[in-house]
Amino acid sequence: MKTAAALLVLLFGGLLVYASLEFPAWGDPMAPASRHVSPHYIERSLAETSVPNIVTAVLADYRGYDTMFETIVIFTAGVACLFLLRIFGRRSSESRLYRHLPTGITLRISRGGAVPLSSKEFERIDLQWVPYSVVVRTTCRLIVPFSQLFALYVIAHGHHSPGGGFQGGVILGASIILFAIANNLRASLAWFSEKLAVLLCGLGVSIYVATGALSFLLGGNFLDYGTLSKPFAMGAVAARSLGILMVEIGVGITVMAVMVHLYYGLASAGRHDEGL
Amino acid sequence: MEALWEQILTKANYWMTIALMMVGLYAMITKRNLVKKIIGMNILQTAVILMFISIGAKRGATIPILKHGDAAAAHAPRAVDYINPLPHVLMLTAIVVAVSTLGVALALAVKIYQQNGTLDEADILARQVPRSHEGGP
Amino acid sequence: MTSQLPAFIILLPLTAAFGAFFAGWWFRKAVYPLVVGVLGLCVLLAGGILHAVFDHGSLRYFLGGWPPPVGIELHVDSLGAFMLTLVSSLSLLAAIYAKPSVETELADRVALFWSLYLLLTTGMLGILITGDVFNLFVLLEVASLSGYALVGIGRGQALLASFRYLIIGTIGASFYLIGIGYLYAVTGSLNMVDLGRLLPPLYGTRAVQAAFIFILTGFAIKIALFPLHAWQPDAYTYAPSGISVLIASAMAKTSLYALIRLLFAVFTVDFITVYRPLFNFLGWMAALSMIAGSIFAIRQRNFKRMLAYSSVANVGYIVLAIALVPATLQGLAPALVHILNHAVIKACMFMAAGAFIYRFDRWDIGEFTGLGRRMPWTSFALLLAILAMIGMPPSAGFVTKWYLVLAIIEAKQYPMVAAVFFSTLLMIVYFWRVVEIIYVRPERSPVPTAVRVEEVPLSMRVPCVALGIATFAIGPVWMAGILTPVVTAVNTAFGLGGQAP
Amino acid sequence: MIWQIEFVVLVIVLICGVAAVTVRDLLGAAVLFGAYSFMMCLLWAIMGAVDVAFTEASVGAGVSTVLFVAAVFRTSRRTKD
Amino acid sequence: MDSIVFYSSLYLSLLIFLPLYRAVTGPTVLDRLIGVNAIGSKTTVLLILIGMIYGRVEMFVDIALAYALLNFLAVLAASRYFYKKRDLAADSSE
Amino acid sequence: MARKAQATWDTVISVLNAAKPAQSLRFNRGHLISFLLLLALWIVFSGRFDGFHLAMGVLASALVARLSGGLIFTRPAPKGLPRLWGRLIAYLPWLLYQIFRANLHVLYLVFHPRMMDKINPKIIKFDSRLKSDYARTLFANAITLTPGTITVDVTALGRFAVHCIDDVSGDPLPGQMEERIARVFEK
Amino acid sequence: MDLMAIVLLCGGLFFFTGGAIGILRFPDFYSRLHPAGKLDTAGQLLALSAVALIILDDLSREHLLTAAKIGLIVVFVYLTSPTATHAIVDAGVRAGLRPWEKRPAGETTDDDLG
Amino acid sequence: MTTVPAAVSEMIPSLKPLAAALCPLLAAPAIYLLRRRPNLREAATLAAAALQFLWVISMAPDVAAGKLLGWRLIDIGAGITVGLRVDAFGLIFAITAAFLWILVSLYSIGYMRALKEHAQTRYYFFFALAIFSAVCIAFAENLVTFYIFYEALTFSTYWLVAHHEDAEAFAATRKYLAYLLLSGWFLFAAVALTYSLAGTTAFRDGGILTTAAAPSATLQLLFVLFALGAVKAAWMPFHAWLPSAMVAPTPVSSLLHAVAVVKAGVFAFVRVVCHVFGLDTVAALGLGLWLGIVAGFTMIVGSLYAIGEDNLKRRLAFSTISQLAYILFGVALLTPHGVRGAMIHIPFHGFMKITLFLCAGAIMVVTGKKQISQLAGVGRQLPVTLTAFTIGAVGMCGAPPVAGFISKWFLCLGTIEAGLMAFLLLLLVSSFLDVIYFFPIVKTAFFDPLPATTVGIQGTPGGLREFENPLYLFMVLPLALTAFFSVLFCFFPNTFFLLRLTEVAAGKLF
Repeated sequence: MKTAAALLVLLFGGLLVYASLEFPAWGDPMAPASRHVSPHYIERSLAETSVPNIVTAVLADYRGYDTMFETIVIFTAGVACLFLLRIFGRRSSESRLYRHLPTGITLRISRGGAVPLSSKEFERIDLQWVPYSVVVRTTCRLIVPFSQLFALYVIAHGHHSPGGGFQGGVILGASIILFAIANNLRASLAWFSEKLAVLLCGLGVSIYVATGALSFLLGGNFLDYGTLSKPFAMGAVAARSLGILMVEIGVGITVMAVMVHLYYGLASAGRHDEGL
Repeated sequence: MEALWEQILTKANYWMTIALMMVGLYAMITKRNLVKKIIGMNILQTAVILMFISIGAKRGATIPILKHGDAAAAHAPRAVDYINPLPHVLMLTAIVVAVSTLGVALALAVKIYQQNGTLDEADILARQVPRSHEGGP
Repeated sequence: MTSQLPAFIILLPLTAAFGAFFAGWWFRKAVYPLVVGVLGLCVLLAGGILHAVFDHGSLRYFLGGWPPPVGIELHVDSLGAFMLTLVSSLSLLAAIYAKPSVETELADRVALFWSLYLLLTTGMLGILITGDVFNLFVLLEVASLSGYALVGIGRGQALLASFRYLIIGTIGASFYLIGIGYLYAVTGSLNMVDLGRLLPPLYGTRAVQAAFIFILTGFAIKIALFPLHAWQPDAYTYAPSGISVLIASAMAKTSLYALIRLLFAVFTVDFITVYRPLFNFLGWMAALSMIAGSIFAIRQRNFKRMLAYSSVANVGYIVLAIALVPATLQGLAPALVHILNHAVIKACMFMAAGAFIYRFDRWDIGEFTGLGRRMPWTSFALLLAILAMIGMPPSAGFVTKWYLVLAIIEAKQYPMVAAVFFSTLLMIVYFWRVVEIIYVRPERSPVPTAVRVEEVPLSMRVPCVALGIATFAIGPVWMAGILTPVVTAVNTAFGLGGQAP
Repeated sequence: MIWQIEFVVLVIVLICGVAAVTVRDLLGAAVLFGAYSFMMCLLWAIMGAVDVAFTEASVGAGVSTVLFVAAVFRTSRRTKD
Repeated sequence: MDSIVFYSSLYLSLLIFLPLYRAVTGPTVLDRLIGVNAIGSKTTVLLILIGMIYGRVEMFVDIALAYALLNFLAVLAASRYFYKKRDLAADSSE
Repeated sequence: MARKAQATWDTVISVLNAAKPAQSLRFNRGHLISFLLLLALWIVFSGRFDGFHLAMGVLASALVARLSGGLIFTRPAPKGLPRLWGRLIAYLPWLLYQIFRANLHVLYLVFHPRMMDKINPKIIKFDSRLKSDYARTLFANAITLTPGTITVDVTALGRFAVHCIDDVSGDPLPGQMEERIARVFEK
Repeated sequence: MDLMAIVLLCGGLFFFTGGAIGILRFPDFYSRLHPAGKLDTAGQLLALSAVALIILDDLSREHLLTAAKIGLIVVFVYLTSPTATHAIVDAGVRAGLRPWEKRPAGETTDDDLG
Repeated sequence: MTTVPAAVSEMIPSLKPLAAALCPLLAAPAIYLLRRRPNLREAATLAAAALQFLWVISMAPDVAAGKLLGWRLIDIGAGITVGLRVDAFGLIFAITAAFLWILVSLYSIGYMRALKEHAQTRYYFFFALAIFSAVCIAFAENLVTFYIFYEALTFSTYWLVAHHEDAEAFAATRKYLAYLLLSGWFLFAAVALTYSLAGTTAFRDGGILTTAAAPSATLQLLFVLFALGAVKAAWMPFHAWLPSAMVAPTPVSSLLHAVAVVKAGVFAFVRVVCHVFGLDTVAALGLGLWLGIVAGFTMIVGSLYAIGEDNLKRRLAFSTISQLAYILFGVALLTPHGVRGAMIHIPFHGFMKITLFLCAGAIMVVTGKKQISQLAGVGRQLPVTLTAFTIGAVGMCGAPPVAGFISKWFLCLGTIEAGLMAFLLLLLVSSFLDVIYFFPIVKTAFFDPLPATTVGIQGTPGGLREFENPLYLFMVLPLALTAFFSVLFCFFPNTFFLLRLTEVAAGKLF
């Protein structure tokens, strides 16, 4: 088995080597890949979309269709994770644990027992609940808003600097995951609920598709942001830039929601009770 | 000999890429642990991405974000000055696809562990055999 | 309006997927009507596209208004339009069929199921009309990912099956991506038409050869050609019934379509003529696949697994037909014929298998006794499909054999006739066993005095029987030449059919 | 100009990759895979693919590792290979 | 100045091998974690230095920041594992 | 170890303040301060001062302030924040000095040929009188950054466990550092 | 200015070297955290300041902002690095890893350079 | 053959063949719908049979005048159609099948009800389908159509062979399917190869393949493929399926395995030799001799097998194998009389052999005896049946007052025409062997004393039991009729235009 696999892999590598021997040398500016389509992007993107970051321009406009489906791949992953992992309806365990917030005392409520008086004062915790060190938690309290702002900045400035909806979305998601790790999954769920995540999952993609479909209504082809110039009263080039921004926001929302969702699902094995 | 060295040096990227691809593929095929397979899968995917980025590399060029400012606005950007952006775009998409696949794969692995209590493919198959005789799927 | 059709047929199921997803959380009852309605509309749109393609030639749609090498285009040629109709119809039928089993087995995640189902359909439809090689990869992943999830929710070892499907599928996709990378490295383009134009001077280069091999291998994994089929039987066996139907009939065919498209639109037939031995090798692999698939199928007791192995064999038929293309005047006709026929036949069979499981939880062929009386409609449909599969005239399978054998004889590859022959023979062996048990074997367990008819719900029965009848109806349809214009158009589009052997 | 750095990083990447698939502990593998992604990100930054590097930094190094750890947490660290 | 930056970054990249040794050999996961964390801190600087070499620091700063953030996240996640599962022994079989 | 005490479920004692963000919809001072802070941060990030980007900055800051402003200030922000920051900044140089010393110390250890003789790791414990989370965090991080010591654990009651690399490192704790931090926060 | 930057850069590299060697040399996980947590952080501080200085050589609004961003990174690092160190050490304690002690009393992790 | 009018090559469009073919096809659903009303069900069968025969026979005058009637169903394109066309040779087969269907249906009523068989609806249903396939085979315009219905025949008879649903039946059906589907595949390959060589598959009097079309090795290979495809003709050594298939109910054995299925096989042979290759081509390729040798071998060896067989139906099956070889033999001679003999032997053998089978079935139903050795004295119990049996047996041997004489006569003429005296000798030896295995049966039945222990129907020994129960009448009447016809054909060979049709058919060939 192993030797067969090794042979197979060697064959594969051999084929790759065979083909690579005739490749243009690394970094050759005259390589065909650099001469055929890409000059158009480099030389015209600023004029056509007014986006200095060529990658963003190509990603969201010239090849916007790819990116739309990339977002849909992410969305699919989110739905798939929900579909496969999520255990709907909670089986109430033998006993539930509540922590009294002001004192930090933990109560064990056996099955059938009354829920503590005010749910605001009590926090339901996990069986395996471990108090996180105050240091980490406090640091994360500072870092989470900071990184969220940073993420929004990344989304908003995808035109001018590296980044864009996807990266920003991941960082946004990471900030919520950070919160969940620094505290626990229940606190995180109370803050950023599953339903919200689900809503945002679909919302982001819908924004993307709607932006593209808007150009239908305005008489253009799908994803032709240039047509947005009519309702927004701006030039076609600026309209493209705006379209790219809208699309990036959609991507960011989806990516954030899906990342959070994946984390919730994986860390709790679909039960959404106890996290990492 | 010269030519060989030249081949090796000018295409070091490709050779490393190939090595990585082989590592990833080997892991995917031979490793029995599901998470190991997933890691192998990711290595393979990243290696492919690396290959694409290497294709797009351009000597003497800068990152594909146009310099803005007074001087740059005056003349149109020239293709030789900037790295080919297209592979970057494609690979952004490929990374996203990779992470999505990763998410689904991990979800499956977690589910499999819940069902079988092990992540070892051979063990799972071993316990599947007696079951297949007594009842349907 | 016609010009916007290609975008619509993608957008429709896509938005419906979001719709189903949202509706699952807030308005559950709307999900199923939405799905069926949208898929029905898709079928209509596909018909419209087919019509438009035959009226005006292939449709090209520039997304974002960017002309092709720069932007992405949708390119619907006659083959694509034909496949669109096929896939959307199968998707609709499978959706109708899947309803009862989904509602009983996956009660708490119905909406998610349908959402993924629509995403799968979207991915497949997208593959059929895209004109960009990288876009094809992305769409392939959309379809695959939703496919993995849908397979994984099945019973038994579905999860492991899905996992293997995922791993091997990812290898396939990565191979394809490597192939694209090589093509891109030597041409700098990703558009299919553009590549077809740029490639001819580069045929001798190693990168193109390697690209060809990688793309071929990648798709061989996706379509489960013999040595690379390891993921397929488990995935087909354990997937939920509706999904087995869709994946086995439509998904495999979509990958085949993509392979055909890449071979003949990107590499073009000239490349193939240059590398004829490679194609002969492919033909031998296909022959191996036909025979090995059938031999494996004989050993199975699980009906769905048997069907899965039978698919391996049947894919061999199609690949053989593709491999023969450069040598015959018929061009893609045999491949096309079998793509349609096998899709219909296999869909019907998986539907019947699913019905047996749904009603009686019987999956072992040995336990099928008495089903012919208990489930007369479903069994009848299965019987028709089996007869069609083993090529009883005038069914669909007969037409396949006819075209295929003619092509083989024309190509003078007589050993292939023996391979086809042997494979069909094995097919008879394992399929006839089923007929015998269903219809003529007496029921083993306490013999019922009056056999109660216990059919599956109407929504499962109707698609199954419809497809069963279709397996026989398609034969005359092919023979009457109703679909000949499609074949001719496809051959013309790819510049095939003109080469003398 | 900076191919020397690139070469060094390539070697590191390779080491990380091999280590990630050979180490007999899934958590360790996840951590090493994180390192692999870090190095990949660096490599792409060196090649001028800033957007890709950014994505890899956020996805590969961050979220992927977390997802791996979460999955390993919910399953088992033990592995036979 | 450019050459100084270049050689510094080359030196830094070579320096990565040391924590890499720790990350690869272990012996415990936490040792690996330390190694990876150290690699991460070097890489942050390295990214900025590469930005210097390209002359476009402003583009690389964002990456470095995101990098630092996510490195922190990864380390936290991995260490959080041991809060709930105390099976450090699992990897002594190594 | 301190862990044992924590492991018993019946009396889990931990940080008193919940990490839950404020749930009130009212826009309070904490939010406003967060917003302004974040806006300032945005400007540093963005580096663009045209209307469009600034508007986006305002939007983004408002969003984040609304969403997670409650994380920075769990209750309406305490009065006298500017003064607190002033003291904090005044404290930093001293901290930096300490950090520098710490680094030199560790460097000395690292390069010392007979390192093993020099070091003598041990864990010491002491109680701190600091009360607020920020103060304790700052103290703990400061300990971690300063000579030869790493905070291992901080309990809810303010008991610090510190790992010291050698004999001398742990001696000055809590000592002067706690004094200074207490002066920053608790006036 | 340049000279200062170079000095800072070299200092940063020196600290980094120390950190890297320390990680290798120290006997156990707890003591390894000392160089990892402190020296690397200091190295980052110095090296990043050096870069900021080099940028500020050519003083413009953009460069000022970039320098400010680098400052932000430094601040960020100084927030996270000790926290990360703390998290790791905490994890070690909870996982039951016993610190290396000078008196050889049943250590298990004493297998490194020394 | 001066009496034959000038060949009318043009096909006259006519719906008659279609109508004739549709009778059983439409009867099938009717049978299924009437499954709860057995009387009506069987009435439907009979009605369809009668109607079909009328349609078929109504075409005879036209065809006998040398016309071709036909109807194209669909065009596959590139020169391939699925269509029906009636020529003289096809009509001979069709008349035989259609007429015998009436009688066998009658017989089935008695047989099935007497034995209280299960699944009678299925039986009638697939019987109708089998007849439909057989008639379509007879009327097939080209090889593709032929092949389509050839396969359909296999599948529809499958259910009849598997009727008993026991282990023996399944073993038999597996063998049956294995042989026939396999051969179907060879036929398919042969059809495809023919198409690619000749560009058409339509049957034509002079043949569609010429020696110029392909190397003679290819053509010989093609002929071998066709021969393998016609395993339905049960030529040795590919005959084993036929005796096994005798597990089917007797009416099935009688009609299908004496008439429809096996005759479809030999029909295929004749078609291939006469209308695909053409006699000239076959002669040029030297295939006639080989075919003759195979046929002669089958004749002799089949008879020898029959001698050793004790089971009555199986002995009849081997007899069938041997007799079918006569037809092949006749074709192999490639002479006018040989071919005519072959063609006329198809209906004549059908009538005679069906008589024998029906008798065997009747004996089994009435006395429960299946082995020849048990038949002692049965002739006295069932005089009519055994008389009919004797007539059939005499015909098989080729003795004068029965139809077999006519065909044998033609065959002998053919051998003389061809100048192959060895073959003449072969024929005579074979006839002698026929006598050897048929005579003992007649002797045992009539002249051996009834064993004392024998218990007749309803416990009463001896006597003319066959008229006691009205159900038996359903059985006796058809076999009496077929016996009668067998004799009639000897004196009036042109009944149902049969002789005339062979004349027309052969006339066009030479």
